[in-house]
Order: sequence, then C-alpha cells, then structure tokens
Amino acid sequence: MAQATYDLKQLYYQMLRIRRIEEAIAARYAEQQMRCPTHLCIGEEAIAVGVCAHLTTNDKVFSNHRGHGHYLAKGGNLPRLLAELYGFAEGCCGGRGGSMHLTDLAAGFIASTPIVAGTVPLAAGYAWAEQMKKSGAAQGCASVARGRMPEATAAQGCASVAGGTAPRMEEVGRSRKPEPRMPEAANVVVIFFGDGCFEEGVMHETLNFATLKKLPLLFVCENNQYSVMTPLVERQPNRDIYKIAAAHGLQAMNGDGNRVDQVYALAQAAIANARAGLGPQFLELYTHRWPEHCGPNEDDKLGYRRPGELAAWKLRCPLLQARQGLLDSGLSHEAELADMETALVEELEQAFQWAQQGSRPSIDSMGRHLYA
Amino acid sequence: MAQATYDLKQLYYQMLRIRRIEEAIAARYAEQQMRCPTHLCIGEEAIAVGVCAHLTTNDKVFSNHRGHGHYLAKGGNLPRLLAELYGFAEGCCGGRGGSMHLTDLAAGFIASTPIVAGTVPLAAGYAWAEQMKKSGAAQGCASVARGRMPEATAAQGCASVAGGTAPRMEEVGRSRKPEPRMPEAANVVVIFFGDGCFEEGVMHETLNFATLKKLPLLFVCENNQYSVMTPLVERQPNRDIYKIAAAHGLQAMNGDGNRVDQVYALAQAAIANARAGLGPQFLELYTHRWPEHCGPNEDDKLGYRRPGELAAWKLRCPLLQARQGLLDSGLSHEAELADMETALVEELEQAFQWAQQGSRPSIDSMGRHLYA
Amino acid sequence: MHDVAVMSYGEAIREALDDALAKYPEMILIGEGVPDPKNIFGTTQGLREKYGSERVLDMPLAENGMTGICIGAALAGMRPVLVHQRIDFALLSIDQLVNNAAKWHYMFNGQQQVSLVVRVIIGRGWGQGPQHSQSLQAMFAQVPGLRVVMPTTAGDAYQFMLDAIADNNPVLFIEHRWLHPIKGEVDKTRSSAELVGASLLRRGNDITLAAFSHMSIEALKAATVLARHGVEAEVLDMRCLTPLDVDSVVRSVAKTGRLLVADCAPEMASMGHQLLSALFQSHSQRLRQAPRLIAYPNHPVPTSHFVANHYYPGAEEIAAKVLDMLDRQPLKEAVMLELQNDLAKDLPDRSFTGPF
Amino acid sequence: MHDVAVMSYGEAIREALDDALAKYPEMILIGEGVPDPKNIFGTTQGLREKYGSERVLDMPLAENGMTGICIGAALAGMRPVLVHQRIDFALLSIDQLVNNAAKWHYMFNGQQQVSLVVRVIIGRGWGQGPQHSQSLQAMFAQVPGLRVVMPTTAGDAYQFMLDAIADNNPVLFIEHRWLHPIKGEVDKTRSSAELVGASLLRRGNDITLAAFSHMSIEALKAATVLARHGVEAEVLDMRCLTPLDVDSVVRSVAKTGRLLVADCAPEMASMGHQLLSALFQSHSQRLRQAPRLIAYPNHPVPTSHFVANHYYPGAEEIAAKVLDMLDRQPLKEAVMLELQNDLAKDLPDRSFTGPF
Ligand SMILES: Cc1ncc(C[n+]2csc(CCOP(=O)(O)OP(=O)(O)O)c2C)c(N)n1
Ligand SMILES: Cc1ncc(C[n+]2csc(CCOP(=O)(O)OP(=O)(O)O)c2C)c(N)n1
Ligand SMILES: [Mg+2]
Ligand SMILES: [Mg+2]
Repeated sequence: MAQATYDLKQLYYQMLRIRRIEEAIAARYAEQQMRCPTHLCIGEEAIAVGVCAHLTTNDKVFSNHRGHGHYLAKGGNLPRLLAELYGFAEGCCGGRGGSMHLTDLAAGFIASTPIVAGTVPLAAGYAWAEQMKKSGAAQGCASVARGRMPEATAAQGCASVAGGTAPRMEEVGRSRKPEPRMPEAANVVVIFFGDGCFEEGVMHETLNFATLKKLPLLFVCENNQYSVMTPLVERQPNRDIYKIAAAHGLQAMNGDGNRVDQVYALAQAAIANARAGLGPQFLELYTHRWPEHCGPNEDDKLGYRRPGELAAWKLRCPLLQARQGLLDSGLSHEAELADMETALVEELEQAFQWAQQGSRPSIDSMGRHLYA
Repeated sequence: MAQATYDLKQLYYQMLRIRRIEEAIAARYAEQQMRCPTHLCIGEEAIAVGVCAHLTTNDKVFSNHRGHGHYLAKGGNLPRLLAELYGFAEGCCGGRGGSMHLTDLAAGFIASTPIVAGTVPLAAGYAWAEQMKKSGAAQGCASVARGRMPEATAAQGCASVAGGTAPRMEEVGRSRKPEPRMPEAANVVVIFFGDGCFEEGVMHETLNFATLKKLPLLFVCENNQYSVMTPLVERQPNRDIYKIAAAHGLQAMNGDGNRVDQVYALAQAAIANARAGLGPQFLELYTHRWPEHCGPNEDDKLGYRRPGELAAWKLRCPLLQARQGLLDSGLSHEAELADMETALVEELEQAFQWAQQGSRPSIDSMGRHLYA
Repeated sequence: MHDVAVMSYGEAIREALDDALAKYPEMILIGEGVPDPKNIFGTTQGLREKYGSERVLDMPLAENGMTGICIGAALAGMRPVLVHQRIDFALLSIDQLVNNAAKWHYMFNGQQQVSLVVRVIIGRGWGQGPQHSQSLQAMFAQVPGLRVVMPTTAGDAYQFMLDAIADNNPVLFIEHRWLHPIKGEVDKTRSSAELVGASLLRRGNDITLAAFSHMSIEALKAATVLARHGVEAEVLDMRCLTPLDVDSVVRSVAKTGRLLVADCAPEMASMGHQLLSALFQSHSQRLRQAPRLIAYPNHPVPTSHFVANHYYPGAEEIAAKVLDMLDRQPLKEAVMLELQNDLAKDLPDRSFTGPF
Repeated sequence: MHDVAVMSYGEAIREALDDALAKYPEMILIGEGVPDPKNIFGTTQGLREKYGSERVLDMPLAENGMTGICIGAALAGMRPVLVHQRIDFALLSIDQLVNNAAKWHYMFNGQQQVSLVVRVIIGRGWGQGPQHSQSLQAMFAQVPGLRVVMPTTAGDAYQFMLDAIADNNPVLFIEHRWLHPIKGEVDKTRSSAELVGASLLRRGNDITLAAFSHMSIEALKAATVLARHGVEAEVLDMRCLTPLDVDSVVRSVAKTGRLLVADCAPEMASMGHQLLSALFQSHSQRLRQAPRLIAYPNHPVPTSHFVANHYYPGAEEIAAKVLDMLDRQPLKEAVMLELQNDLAKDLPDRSFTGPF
C-alpha cells in the first residue's frame, strides 16, 4: 500500500485553516446573519486533520453536529459551507441544513447531522456497501450520489451562480491538502463522533455489525470529556471507551488528540489496517473544546469546567504544539508561518465575500425534494 | 453477609420441577387451549435455578419471552402461570399477557415481556430505586406495587376463585425452595436475557448506567447461541460477550450454564458482590435450548443446528449431570429421586386441574386498567 | 399479453422479491429470520440459495442500528429491503426511519436519496398480545418523506413490492399477516401503480366502504352477503396511506351518498380520521348522512383469546353498521346468520394451529 | 383564598417542579442538562442545590435506556420526571414509551403502574432545522395508555405539571419553546384540572378557533385584532390531546356555526384531523359551512430562515382564513396591517439572540 508522506507543515496548515475559519465564523455570528445552531471545533482541530490526511476523495467521511473541521479537513468546499451558514441557495445543502447538515459529495464528505449517533450506523452501512461492491456481491450497482443534483446547487455551478465578482470556486473552495495515492487498496469510511455519542445504544449495535462483517471502517471518538456542559463523570463510569470497542473485537487504540503527529500516526496504522481488510478500527482521542458547546462565545465563566481546566488545555493547543515542532525542527520558520496566515486571510475574505453574495432560496422551492 | 446453604438436592429438585412443568405444558399445547406464543426453557433450567437460589422475595427478577423457568425458580405461583396460559382471569396477569407476560409481585418476580431487551433497563431502574431508597435519597416513597390489585386476580384470592375442589394455593402455588436469610444486606435485582438480546443497543446503555451508579444488579446472559433459528455466527463476531461487560466496568464472569453447581457458585459470588455495594455484576452462561424457539415441539429436523449439536447438549443435560452428582456423592439415591417425581406429578395434576377450571375474563373487563 | 398466475399473497411477495433480486444487483434482503428455515412465513424461501448469503442475510437484533446501516448502504447505491416480522419491533428503529430515512433526500436538498424498503407485518390472533400485534401504521403514515403502503390483494402485493424496491424513497410496506394465505391473481405484466391510489374492489350504489388492509377483506365479505339482501356496497381498498387517495372516496360517495370507513387500528390511531377530516373540509355536502368509522378499541389487545376475539371488528360489525346507516335493521338477523362461521376468531384460517 | 402570581411559562414549570419535589420524596428529575448552568432554559434552576444530586440529575445520552430505567424506577415506587430538550430525541425512546410505559398498567392487569412524566419541548426558529424542531405530538397522542398534554398558559403549565407528577400514568408533557417567555397568572390554589378538557381563552359568536399549544397564542392575537373590526372569534385551547375534548368544540360551534382548527404540526400529523373527524361523525349539522384546518406543510422544515419563516402559519394566516370563511375579505388589508410587526419570524421574542 502506498504511504502518505508525513508533512507536519501541511498538517499545521490544515489545522490553522480550520482554526481561522472557525474564528471568522465566531466573529461574524453576532451579526445575526448566520441564523442556525453552530458548534465550533476550536481546540480539536488536530483530530480531523490528522485522520483526513490519510484519505482520498474515494474514502468517505460521516460526521456529527460539530462537523466544520471534518468537512474542511476532508476537502469540503469552504464558500459553500459559509453560504450554508447564511442560509443561501448556494450552500452545500442549499440552505436547508445550516451548520449541522453538511455535505460535499465531490469531496467524499457524505454527511453530518445533529441527532447524536444518527450517522454512526450510516457510516457502517456505507462501508458495507463499499465492501459488497468490491467483493462483487453487488456488481453493477448504481453510482453513489444517485440523487438528481439540482443545477443551482451543483458544485460546479458555484462560480457562475455567484456572479463575476466572486473568485472561481476551484481555486478557493478546496482545501489544498495533498492526496495520498493508494490506487488498488480498498476505500475506507470514517465516522467522527464524541464521547457523549458513545453512550447511545446504536453505537454498540454498529460496533457489533462492523466487526461481524469486518468492515473497512474507522471509528474516531473525539473524547473532549463533555456532552454539552455535562462532564464525563456524570455520564460514564471510570473506564476507557476504546477498551469497550476492543472488547467488541475491533482494533482499538487511544492517544493524544491534541498532538497532530500522534493522531496522524495512529490514523495511519488504523486506516492501513482497515484498507487491508483487517476489519473496523477504533481510535479514542482526548481533546478539549474551547468555545461554548453551541454558539460563538467562550463560556468558561459558567463554571461547568473544573477551574483551570480550559487554561491547561489551551497550553496544550494543537496548533501551538505543531508550530513549536515546526520551528524547533527547522521544518519551517516564522516568516513562512506568517505567509500562511496571510494566505488564509485572503482565502477567507474571498470565501466570505462569495458566500455573503448568495441568493435566498425561493419560497416556492421549500416543498421540493420531499421525494426523489 | 449470611451465606445460603449449598444444597444440590434442592437445586436438582427445582430444575426437575421446571422441566416437568415445561414438558406438561408442551404435552398439552396441542390441545389448542393454551392459545399464545410459548417459549419453553427445557435444557436451560440450571441457570434460573442456580441464580434464584440466592434470592429472597425482597430481591427482584425481570425476565424475557422465555420466562417460565425464571418465574418458577423465583417462587412464582404455578397454578396462576398455567391459568395465564389458558387465558383465564385467575392467571398471574389476569389472562392479559399469556406466556410472555408473567408477574408475581408477592414472589418478587416483577415481570417478563417479549420485546427483546425491553425489560433490561427496567431492571436497572428498579435497582436504582432500591439503591435510592436504601441511601435515603427517596425516603418516604410509596411501596412497590402501588397499583390497585384487582380482587379477582389478587394472589390471596386464588383458592376462593378456584372453588372448593382446587387445592389451596399456598400449598401448591409456591416453589418449595428454601430462602437464604440475609437480613441487613442490600436487595438485588436480577435480569435474565439471551445472547440475542445482548445485540440490542439498550443493553449497552443499561450497562453504562448500571456501572455509573454502581447498582445492585446482576445481569445473567443465557447464551444458548441462537436467536430464534439464527446462530451466533451470523449475528456476532467471534469474541466473548462477558468481556464487553467487563470493559464497561462490570465484574463479569462466564461459566457452564448446564452445571447447576457452577452456576450456583458463580451467582453466589456475583450476588454477594452486588449486595456488598460493589456494583453491577455480569454472568455469561453457556447453554442450549432443546425444543423449538417458540412452541411445544422439537425442531432439530429443520436443520438450523449443526448436526449432532442438540444430541451433544442433551448428553450435557443439566438435570442428568446434577442427578449423577447426587448419586455419585451419595447425597441422594434413586428412591428419593423417584419420590420427587411422584410429588411433582401430583403437584402438576393439582395445578392443571385448578388452572383449567379458571374463569373467562369478562368481555366488559377488556377496557379496564388502561389508566391507573 | 398477460401472464396471470394465481398465488397467495405470501407467495406473491416472495415472487416479487425474487424478481427484484434478479433485476437489481444492488438489492439486498435482510432481516431477522430471512434465511432461516421458516423464512418469514415462507416469503423469503429459497432466495439465499439463489442469490447468495451476501445479498440475502440474517441480522443481529439491533433494529435501529440495522435500519441506519441499511440507510447508509442505500446512500452508497444499494437497495436494501429490511424485514421486521412484527411492526412492534420497528418502533425501535423509528429514530432512523423518521430522523434520517424520511428526511434525507429533502434535508440534503435532493443531492442524496434513500431507496430503502422496510417490510413490516401487522396482525392478530393466537394470543400474540399487547406487544406483538400492534397496528402502528398511522404512526408512520404521518411522517412526511416516508411512503407507506398496505396492499390487500396478492396482485397488489406483487406489484407494490416491485414498485417499492424500484422507488428511490424509503417505503414502509405493511403486510397484515392474515392476508398471507389469501390467494389472488398476479399479473406480472401489469404496469406500475406507482404506489398511489385506492383500488375499487367492488361496485355498488348504496354505500361506500373505504377499508384498510385486512379490513378490505372483511368489507368484501360483508358486501357479498349484503348484496344477497339487496344492499349494494361499493368497496374501496385504501392500499396507499401516503398520499391517501381522498379523491376516489369523493367520487364514490358522490354516487352512494354514504360512507363507512373500516380500519384495522385503534380508533385513536386510525387513518380513517385523516380521510374523514379531508372529506369534511371539502366535500361534506356529498354525504346524505354522517359517515361512520369502525376501528379497534382504544386500548392494547389482551392476550386471552376469550376477550381478544371481541377486540377485532370484522364483516359482521361492518354489515351491522351498514344496515343501521341504511335503516334496514330488519335484515340484520338474516345477514348475521349468513356471515357466521365456526372458525375460531383468533385463527387466520383452518390450516393454522398456532403459535405465530 | 387565592395566591395568584404573575410569572412566565418557564418559571411556572420550575415552580411546579420545585413544589412537586418538596411534596413527593419519591420524585426524581432527570435529563440531559437538568443540572447544568443553563438548566433546560432555566426551568430546572436551583433544584439540584435544593434537593440534592441524587434526585436532580443529568444522564447519559441514551434516550431509550434512560426511559426504560425511569420506568423501572417508577415500578419500584419512584415518580421520575424525564426531560428531553427536543421532542426529536424522544423518538429514540418510543420503544420504551409505547411498548412498556403506555401498556404496563393494562398489560399487567392493573397490578403495576408507571407514574412517569416525560417533558419534551417542541418549537421552531433560529434554523434548528429538520432534525431539531419537529412537531411529533400526534405520534404520541395516538398511543392508548399515554396521556399527552400541551398546556399553553403559565397557569396551566403549573397546574398540569403538578397534576402530571401526581398522576399514576405515563404523561407526555409537551412545551412549545416559544411559550417559555410568555407571562401569565399562576394560581397555586387552583384545583386540579385532572389533565382533561379544553380551555376557553376568549368568547365570541362568529367563529370557533380550536387551537393547539402555541397556535392558541396566535389565534388569540388574530382574535384580538379581528374584534376591533367587529369579528368575534371564540378561542379554545386544546390543551389535552388524550382525550381530546370534542364536546367543548361541539358546544362552541353550536353557538358560532363555524370552525377553524389551528395546529402546530404538519397537516399529515395534525390532531386537528382527529377533532374534525369526530365532529363529522356526530355533529356536522351544527356547522353552517365546512370547517378548515391550518397546519404546517407536509415536509420537514428547512434550516434557512429565508424559507423557514414561510413554513409556519400564524396570526396572519388565521385571521385571513377567518375573513375568507366569513366572506369579509375587504377587512383583510386593515387586519393584516395591524397584525404585522417587525420581529423576525425566527425569533420567539426580542430578547432572543440565538442560538437555541
Ligand atoms: C439523540 C440526541 N440526544 C441529545 C442531543 C442534544 N445534543 C446535541 S450535541 C450533544 C452533546 C454530544 O456530546 P459529544 O457526543 O461528546 O460531542 P461534543 O459536542 O462534545 O463534540 C447533545 C447532548 C442530540 N442532538 N441528539
Ligand atoms: C425487539 C425485538 N426484536 C425481535 C424480536 C423477535 N424475537 C423474539 S425472541 C427472539 C430471539 C431472542 O434471542 P435470545 O435473546 O438469544 O433469547 P433466546 O430465545 O435464545 O432465549 C427474537 C428475535 C422481539 N421479540 N423483539
Ligand atoms: Mg464530547
Ligand atoms: Mg439465545
């Protein structure tokens, strides 16, 4: 199997990009133009980036309410994400989903939805279908995104919809992450979810089926130790999540979700195993969310975190650690990192500009697409 | 904590009683008077008996579709079980439930119901309430069976309802199992369920909560390796069920469910732990059902079992093994065992006689008790 | 050219599954017991042998998870048919059905679709009791984005199953267990009904009987006997719940002026209310008298056959109500006599000896 | 002696929970977020401090399991109140609610009971979208054995919560999120309504508006403006779904001769059908013209406020329909003008700045 090149600079850049995007969304949220529940992933960027670095567009990702990072790390179109937050027709979901319903089929990001654990079995089902297609059990079966793609929202349509002033979407839309090449290996599916999600019964049902069928599926548990404002200790006994997955028969590992190099290495092994037909893999990665559960603000003052907890996690910022690594090792230098920032400022400005010029979905369109 | 006396003879008698009762039900089922789905536990008697031997009437049991053995081993009233199968008003459920809905509150057998895993969280909730009552969190809370007990179906009413010819229920109704005495220790709740049930998500949700709250709860998984006619291998990967429970943080053990002495010993330890406040306990016990999944017949001819599988399990019959133990050790002798059979023939005859003289629930009664 | 065969409803379903498995390589058939020796009351017999254990398979007891897994497979281009032997078990999966399957195409603005068929069986008899013989169709029929059908005849069963599998939406396919043994004509060349429209089972001028699923059989029985006494009932089989074919009922009552709805569900959960309400809002003037609804009582069904047998209305109750509505009470005795039979009320037919 | 206080609907619920926790040592209050700093939009504020963390507690994300656990605790004599911040999450627990809670007392022949209250919040606004703002009340109201209430006023919220907790049956207590900030009078000495009966919010002779939950507020708004133009609408708040108080509506339409039902659910899932169907079968002659139903469209609600704002009918649609029914269209312009306000349609009130 071909091996993706380890490139801390790229990983850092991807994390930085997600951070700056989330910050920009937070900064603009108070304008009351993005009128939908929005769960930011600031502080948790390393997981999405370290895992998605190993995925091609043929690999698929499913995600949850806190999905911006997963979407972006998988190469999801940024302007269309923003347009979605604004409720515009050009949004990745035509404005129908907002922050909690993202999709970019071209990028292999199938869907995020906000019913906790709702997408977990879907990811397994998708992986199962991939496996059947590969084994020939379901030969001749129709292509993935069989739904009619409405013209106004088709990815290729972006630039034209947005009119002349907006930059071409091909340029700003896609994350610039390099694609690992692995031509003949099996596609994998990745499902991202939280520690709270692990409490839902359907998780257990999915672990069982995934192992039974040896699915090419990677479970990534982002254990940020909170479900909304409720700490783990009020919801789960003192034992390891990944060990339950291991008892189900998955290959399961845990690690520091704030160290992108560690996430990268763990994901590399897990995804290689999944591609090689060794069955489903499970990663439990520890991290911490900085902003409030839902919304643009910090909420440390509410007092549900232990005193000093947030501060300690901020010292362990995934970006800070990667940046230090880059500088210490000489892989990069301040000027280059500053250039990254500048490039991102520009990308973001263009993306917001495009997104904010979106068009309102017509009221007549509201009833469309109930049935395929 | 007081220790229950190990008495293989008693255990054997309890198993024998269940076996003979199930056989008698099977023999009469073709008469088409017991018109309800009926799941017999022949071949699996050791588990119910070995576990319930450690329980007082203050301890509670919840069960599933295959509940006759659990009900009887817990001291559930036999004639009222039979009347329930016949659909009579004197049934333990007033005829409303049939074989799949048993209850005998006086015996501490709360309920069996047939939605797989439906009673699993109920048992945990019951144990939680017991724990809260004990801790004083819910002091002054009302007594357990707060529902109005309708006269016609109250346990004490049996003899009178049945008329002069029937034996007094106090004599024939209760299993003669000796009660272990353990005055100050905590009550425990036991939930019996199958290997198929373990696949349901709510099981995982219940394991999590039970461990979180350190409930005085014993999970007993009767792993007979089939769900209806579907073998384990089509439903679960090759790993141990009890180890998943262990990973959840429960104290979990496995053992031979066809050796009543082994079940007894494992249950003794587990129940002692649960009473001592060490939290929920889990037993996975291997066994095999002899008759068809639902109904009175054998169905080996259908071919869903491996060839020779049933025959091998029959050689490992829990009764046969206990009987051999009794004879080999000199704890009993053929004549005494024959007396047991005679006593059971008599008990069964009386019980069926009483049950078959039951009265039809009135049609007017059908709408009653929708609301308490 | 017609290719008509007589077969039972259950056989028609098996036939449709067989034909669909042959036609759609992306179809999979999954459910507890699908490949076991009893194969869902015979409706999946031989299919594993024919199409292999990857496409025709059993599953763990995990209704919600497996529904989600089938949805995920559908997103990747498969056409899963998921079977629950009882609709009661589908309650465990209502999260995935309602939150995901029903909404996915809409929610993602038409970019994705869920071609999923969920077969569920409703029914009654032999003491299946409160948790194993519910009639929950209205709970699903009210969910926008789900298609819900409950065909009554073997011919419709065949056609609807093929249509449901071909459909690119989630379809809940509801079978009344007592329909399984009933024979009918299956015309494989019949063109698709596209899962819409009521079906006219019998013409008549005196009253319209709009009935659901197995109640259509009971309505037909009643109509047949009533006809011998000069009362001609028109029988409409409300085989599609979403959308409900109100127009056909309107047309029929325009002729008959009278309407009796017969549903196989408790009154509180009767789709009949939806039908009556729609009529009330737009066409009440077509009725010569107030319409009536026959449904089950508003409580669970008890297990004991002594009482459960009185829970279910049937041809007798329908005929009696018709005669009441037409003010022809004197006919009652004779009609009831002709409707009586000695089959125990908790059995679907004479061949059945329990348990389900 | 009266003890009337003015408080918001949300405060009334908090007050009732507080009083019930004091009154019933066996009551427990559990739900995701119950003791967190936002405490279910303030409705559980301070209760953990007052009654301890054993009785007022958070829970794992496990809706079905926790519902079953609460049922089990109820069987052992507790009175759990279980809270879901959105009714959408209750879908995960419908198995336990329908198969167990609703049936237990009946199924075990009255020997056991489940005194359980499940608080669920429905609502709309700020782009909560297809999976987070459903209106699933009819799905639960059709289940025999569940009591389903959706009080509209602060006074009813207080009383119904106390009644629900005292009740020995499972009660689904449905709160529309937009009612929370609305103030009203709470009379703690008021005697129990026993969770039955519609409530007369306004008298009038020209038309009956039978409305559900937040739609009663909209109906009142419409009625107030219509009255200024000489149209007197009677407003009935259908605060109890099971049983539905058809009699009160019958009495009202006997006077007004006209009926408009306003529900806060998609048309297919409207309890209004149940109401209209019942009227049609027994009292249609009391109506001078066909009744009408205002409900949401039959599809999920999209997130984008640009379209979602047009999904929900309100006072304007009610008033317009009333004027149509009364053939008073010329009044429309003036009435609409008075009903207009500049509050964004996806906000409950001016203090709200999102997100929910
Ligand atoms: C089934 C369900 N229950 C509850 C919620 C409300 N809710 C939304 S996000 C969330 C927290 C989830 O925690 P976790 O899975 O750890 O993810 P995190 O937010 O920490 O990333 C909750 C409880 C929901 N959306 N779905
Ligand atoms: C939720 C649900 N799904 C399916 C069924 C049908 N069913 C009844 S018993 C049973 C098998 C259960 O297997 P297991 O738990 O191993 O118990 P066993 O019958 O082997 O004792 C099944 C599938 C059901 N009753 N409930
Ligand atoms: Mg978390
Ligand atoms: Mg089993």
